[in-house]
Amino acid sequence: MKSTIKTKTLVLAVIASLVTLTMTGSAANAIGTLKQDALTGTSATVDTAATDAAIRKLVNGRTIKLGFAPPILSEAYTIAQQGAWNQMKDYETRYGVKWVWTEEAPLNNAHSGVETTGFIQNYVAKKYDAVFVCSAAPATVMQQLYKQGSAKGVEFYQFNSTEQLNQKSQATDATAGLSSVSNISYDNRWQSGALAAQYIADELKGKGEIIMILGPAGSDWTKLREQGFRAVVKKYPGLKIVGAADGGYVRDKGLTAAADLLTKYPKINAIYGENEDMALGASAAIDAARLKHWDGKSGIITIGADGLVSGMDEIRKGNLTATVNVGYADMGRTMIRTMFAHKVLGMDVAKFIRVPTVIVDKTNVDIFQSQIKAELATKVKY
Amino acid sequence: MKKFLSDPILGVIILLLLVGGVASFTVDVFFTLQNFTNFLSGSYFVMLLAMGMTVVLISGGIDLSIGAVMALCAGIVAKLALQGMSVPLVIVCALAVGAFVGCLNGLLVTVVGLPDFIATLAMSAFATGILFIWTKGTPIVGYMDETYKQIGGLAPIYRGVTVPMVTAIVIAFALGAMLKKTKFGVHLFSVGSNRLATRQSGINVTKIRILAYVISGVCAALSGIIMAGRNTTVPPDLGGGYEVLAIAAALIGGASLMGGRGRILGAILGEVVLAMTINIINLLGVPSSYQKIFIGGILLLAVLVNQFVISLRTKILMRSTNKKS
Amino acid sequence: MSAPLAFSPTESAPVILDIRQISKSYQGVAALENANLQVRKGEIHAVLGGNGAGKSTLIGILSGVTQPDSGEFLLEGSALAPRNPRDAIKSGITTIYQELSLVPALTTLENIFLGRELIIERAGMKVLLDRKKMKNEVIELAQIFGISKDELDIPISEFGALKKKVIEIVKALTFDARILILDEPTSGLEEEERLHLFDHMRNLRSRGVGLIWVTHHLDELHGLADVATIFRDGRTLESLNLANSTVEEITNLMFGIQFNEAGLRTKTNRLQKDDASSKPEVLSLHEVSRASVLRDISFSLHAGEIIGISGLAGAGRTELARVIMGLDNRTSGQIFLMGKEVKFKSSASAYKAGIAMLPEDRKQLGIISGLSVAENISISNLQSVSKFGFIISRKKERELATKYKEILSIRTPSVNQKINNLSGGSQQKAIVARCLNSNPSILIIDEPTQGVDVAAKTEVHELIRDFISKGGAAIVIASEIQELLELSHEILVLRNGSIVGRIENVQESKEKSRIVQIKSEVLALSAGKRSKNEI
Amino acid sequence: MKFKNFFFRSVSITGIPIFGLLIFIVALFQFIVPIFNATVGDYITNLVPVLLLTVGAAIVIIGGSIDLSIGTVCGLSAGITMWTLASGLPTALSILLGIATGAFFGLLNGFIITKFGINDFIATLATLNISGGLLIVLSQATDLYGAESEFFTSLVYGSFFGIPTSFFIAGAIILLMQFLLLKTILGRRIFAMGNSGAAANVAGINVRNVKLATFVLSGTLAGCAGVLLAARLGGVQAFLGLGYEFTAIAGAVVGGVSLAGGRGSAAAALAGGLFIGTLAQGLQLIGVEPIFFGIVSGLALIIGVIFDQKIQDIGQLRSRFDSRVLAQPPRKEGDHG
Repeated sequence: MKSTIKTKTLVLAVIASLVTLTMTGSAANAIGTLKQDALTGTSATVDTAATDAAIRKLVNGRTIKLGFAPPILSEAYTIAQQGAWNQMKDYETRYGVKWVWTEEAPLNNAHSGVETTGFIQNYVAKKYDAVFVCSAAPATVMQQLYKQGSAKGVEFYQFNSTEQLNQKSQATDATAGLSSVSNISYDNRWQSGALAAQYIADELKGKGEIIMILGPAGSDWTKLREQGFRAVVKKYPGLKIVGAADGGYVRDKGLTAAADLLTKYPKINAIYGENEDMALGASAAIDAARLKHWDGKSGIITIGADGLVSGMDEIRKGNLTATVNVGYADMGRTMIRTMFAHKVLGMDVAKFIRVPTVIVDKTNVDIFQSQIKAELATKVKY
Repeated sequence: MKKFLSDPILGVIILLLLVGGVASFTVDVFFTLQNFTNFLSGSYFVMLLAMGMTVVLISGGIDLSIGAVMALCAGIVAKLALQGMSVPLVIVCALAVGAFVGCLNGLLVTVVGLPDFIATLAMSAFATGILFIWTKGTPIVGYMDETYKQIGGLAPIYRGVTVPMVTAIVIAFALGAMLKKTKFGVHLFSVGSNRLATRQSGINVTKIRILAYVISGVCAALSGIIMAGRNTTVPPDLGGGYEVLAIAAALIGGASLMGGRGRILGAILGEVVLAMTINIINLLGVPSSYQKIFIGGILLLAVLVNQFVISLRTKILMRSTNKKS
Repeated sequence: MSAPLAFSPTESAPVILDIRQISKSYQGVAALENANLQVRKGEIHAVLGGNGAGKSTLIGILSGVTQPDSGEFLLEGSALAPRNPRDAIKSGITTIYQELSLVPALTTLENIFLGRELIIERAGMKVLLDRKKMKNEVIELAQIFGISKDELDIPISEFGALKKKVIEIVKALTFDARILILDEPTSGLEEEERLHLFDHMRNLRSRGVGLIWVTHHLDELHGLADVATIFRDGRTLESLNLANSTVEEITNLMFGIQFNEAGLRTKTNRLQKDDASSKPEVLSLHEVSRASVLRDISFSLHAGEIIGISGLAGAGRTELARVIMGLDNRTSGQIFLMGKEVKFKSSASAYKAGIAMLPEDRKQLGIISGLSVAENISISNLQSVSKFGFIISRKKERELATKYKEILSIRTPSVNQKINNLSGGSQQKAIVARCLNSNPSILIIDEPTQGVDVAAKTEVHELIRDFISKGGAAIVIASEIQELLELSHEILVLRNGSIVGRIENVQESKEKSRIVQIKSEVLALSAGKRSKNEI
Repeated sequence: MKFKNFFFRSVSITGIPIFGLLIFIVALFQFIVPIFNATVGDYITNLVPVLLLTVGAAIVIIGGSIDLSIGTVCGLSAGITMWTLASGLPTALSILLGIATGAFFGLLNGFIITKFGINDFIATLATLNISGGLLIVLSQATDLYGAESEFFTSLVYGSFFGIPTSFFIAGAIILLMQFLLLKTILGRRIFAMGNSGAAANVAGINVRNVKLATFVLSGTLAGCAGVLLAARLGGVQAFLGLGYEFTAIAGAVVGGVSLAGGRGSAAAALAGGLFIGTLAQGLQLIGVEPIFFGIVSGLALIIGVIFDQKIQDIGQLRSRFDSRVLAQPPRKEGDHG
């Protein structure tokens, strides 16, 4: 009796530290490939055998039904899903958790995202334990649904969503109106847009002309990344945003938009694409205009955001100068960890968990690409 | 004079001059070779779609599947290229698939007798579905090499000449000649204009209609091959919305949903107008939130100009006949 | 009729088409029962019979549109079973259908050669059209029918209904068919064009072509057709040599009832001229013009009066009707209705003002094909069958339709029947009913009896006279001068959009000589050879 | 025999066959996934706006035209309603404004098309872009959420005897449209116009006005759909409604509304819309992977329409008295002149 309480507290202690790790996002965590995952206990210092046994006892072979509802099927979400699966696999082997995983995604107009509401209602009807949601639908709508769902005992975890909850009350209390257990994401302003701008500023020594290829007007992601980007650019009187165009988050439109802007401003020093696809389109436009890519001293900097395998390849080739890696695999893992900590171990988790993001360029591409590749290499599937 | 006035593409020509004229005054760099090659290079693959669509429209049908078919064929190119198949073979396969889907459309519309709208809408759902199953949502990457760069027009084959450009021109002449100078062309118009009469004059209407869809399927395939090269990756949602763009281009170019009307040159110019509009928006730096409104306005302008030309024509014709008597 | 009596000794000629015991029935209803028919080489074989007698079914079978249940037919000794029109044409049986089967989008030339275009061989490839050769082949024939060289390159859609008909006939004549089926070829044709056609039919006959000629115009038969086969209720009655058989005999056979020629013709006398001008003026036009189609049209119409409009194709007859109805707007001039000037924005306001129109092209502009007979009748005046002014009462509608069904003897199993299932005559009567139901003071009737059998024709004429005798006024447009003579008090002749002649007191002219005189006068005026009575 | 005839007559009524098919798949899904019935309330609530759009589309199609703008117009109406509501206008007024927005765009479409006689497809494609664009601008300019109005949310989330309010509202509107199409003078004129515009024109129908009316009706319905959508979502996003037009048109056509014009009814459109919506819902519950969804739904669409057509043909052939019809070549769907 006593011992069990002891082990429990011990376990809690361990996990608490880990979850805080996750939330603050240490390097170790960021490079969370299979072997280095802390919860799986291959730590040199701590022996977690006892913990594992205790958790296994607590789990007691139960099945947890998880729903996964991204706004659209795309590489980013596939990586996130794989990360989640890998984490689930770990837990299965260590604690004997059994999993049911169902993905629901609309095949079109990801930007209105109303379809997701239907998916969620179905997860609730099917009495799932927890659902991971990312939707472009009005935040108020989603929060409403989470409230109704939670009342029926389903836990909701938002991922990769903006922190704008579109609630008046949020002005006074940041987390007010968040009806999901937690919001596992990153700050699109300061962890994405701003980083990109900062990188450009540093490379260009604070002097130069920039054009922006934006996502579809009206999307929250677009809005926020642009905010962050502009905010940093303001700090450098030498930097100037000369033009902007809509690239609709797709490569071809990005190419066309960049090509148009390049004819008008052939002298620019940097292109910011709000996602990697558009940035790569822009990079193609640079080639087409027979202009020079950035070589560290001269040429045009092209920077995107996402952190996809394809993007990193282009960084190696020098077609893409840099990208903001938001660590989708890590996001996936964190989703599972957080859910497990809260749902199974009954821990309290932060309302806003920010996964670490990082600028990836030639200098550090190996680290992060190998990480993603490792995650994708596991043939784990649920 | 009469002939020129009755030509359906007169309207789009005027529109082109109108838009282009305004642009060249407002934007300094607009009227440069560089800029034109730019926005044209971005529109060749839509031109191909629009040409195929025009053929179907002339035959009295409509093909909502071409966007998805384009994406599907791009996917095929990517997948086969990854498996190391030689370029010509890849292209042949893509074209075959395009033709096949077109044929399927034709059969559904003629033999099964489904409304063309529904049949092709369903077909586009199929094509997209297949692409999704292949890609599982993750774009197909890593098939690009110099050849595909050239196919996509990212690298010229000689000076400013690119593969998409050549393809578009060749197809334009081929289809144009087909419509004007061949038996099949006449029969296409005939089927679109009065199906029963055409059947009565002993023409195999079903065959003609199916062929129309096959042609648009092949055009979609061509455009898909180019797209694969141009886009350098093939995401599952590649084709979204291009069919509507193609229809718009064709209609601006003087085609009619009632069938029996349409010009290949018209379709091309129609697409040029649309591409030009986006180009101008970007050059003017119109906030992207206003783009859609802008495009809507241009579409309206397009049809209004067309209408104006028609009324003008009838007026002039009337006068000329009045003078005669 | 002006056709010279030219007989060829056809009895001796060999049979090229031999139809044996052909039967066809739909859902148990027999449309054709053991039909027999022999067409000899170089024979004009008239096929007669009321609507629904089985003529169209026979044509359908011969032209490969439908297949017979039993029986067979031999073309020059060899049995034939065309699966589709293509087969039929290939094997030498060509059909000119009653309704226009031209393609609006194509040019005259393309239409004429549709389905059998001439191809140039270029570099071993046979793909390119040989327009020059096609032109050369057809131009002579075309010019006989008044189609100019450049008209060959103009899309059909630019021509009026009559011109289209001519083009279609030219098209048919360019086929080298062994059997040519003409289904109501003269319907809506000008007197002159009619004669042209007849000449061409003779010419075809002398070339040894067998012609099957389906017609309602019994008066055209004599002097042209050699043999006539009469259909009734799907059966073929005996074929008779027209050299020795009268119109009466034929009509009796067709309808199994007594029709005397007077019954067909001389009803006109019931109308007296004097009651026209004494009555008030209901409609008058003052120098009404529409750019390029109508010029300075002025006339006035009195209650109880019928004005007939004659003229060649494109003379502006239908255009005049459309302008009065407000379907096309006029460029100048005024229209007065009951003395008040009117400017109709659409035909709706014309109907409200009490003008109704019976259009020329029944299939395209007359019937609303998807709707039932009842719905077709009520459509122009839905108020008449409505509750609270906006809800339609099916009951009222049915009663109304049944009423007209009785009065006009519209032949249909039920007024809820879709109108396109009715015979041409009944359709026409239904449209008349539609017009009457809008209780108009003026009727505008364009080609009242196009494609309608003799019995129906007289009935339609009756309806019009009836309407007049009740104080209405009417404008009748017709290509058959005969019809105008039977109906109208006054005939206006149009040419190139202006009135070139007026013939008054038409009704007083009973004796044949006068009638013939009027005919030739009208012909001359409309052809523009002579400009007597010019205003 | 009597029953047989009755059967063939009834299946020849537009919408009946697809309604039968609908009942069949409902039973099927209920059998496969027992919780299906529990979800009906939810998914139909989500479907209601699309159903209204479907009926609107049907009206225009019956009149012989097509309206592509309904989707985005619906979105814009939702936006306007939200905006006015959030900026403190009385609920009733902002609802009216939302509906008025739809009506206005309908009027605009109708005006452009009838006044200048330009192609409906491209005209409405233009207004699709314009209305969609306006919503984007609106969503950029102001926050489209945070309206506190009990009455407004009760439009959707309220309920009488356990049935959501929106059902009653939509039901009433659709019923009204059904009545308008089948029982009123305007409805009759719409059918006549759809069957043969030229003939209707000669027969004394002011075709221009009737066409205008059809577009105003579909616009207004899009407005109502927008209001309900806003009430359901409680917040409006750019791109809302984009793509609904195709769902709506497809629904109408599956229901048996002929794109050639002159055939169909509001009820038929409703059946078609429900069929497509139910199908999607069922497939989701069964757990069809999203990547297979496109294929399955495409297949279902085709089967649905074929089923509708074939059974109607049979019904019509059997319940016809006049044999002459059969001599005429069968008229295929989608035959434009």
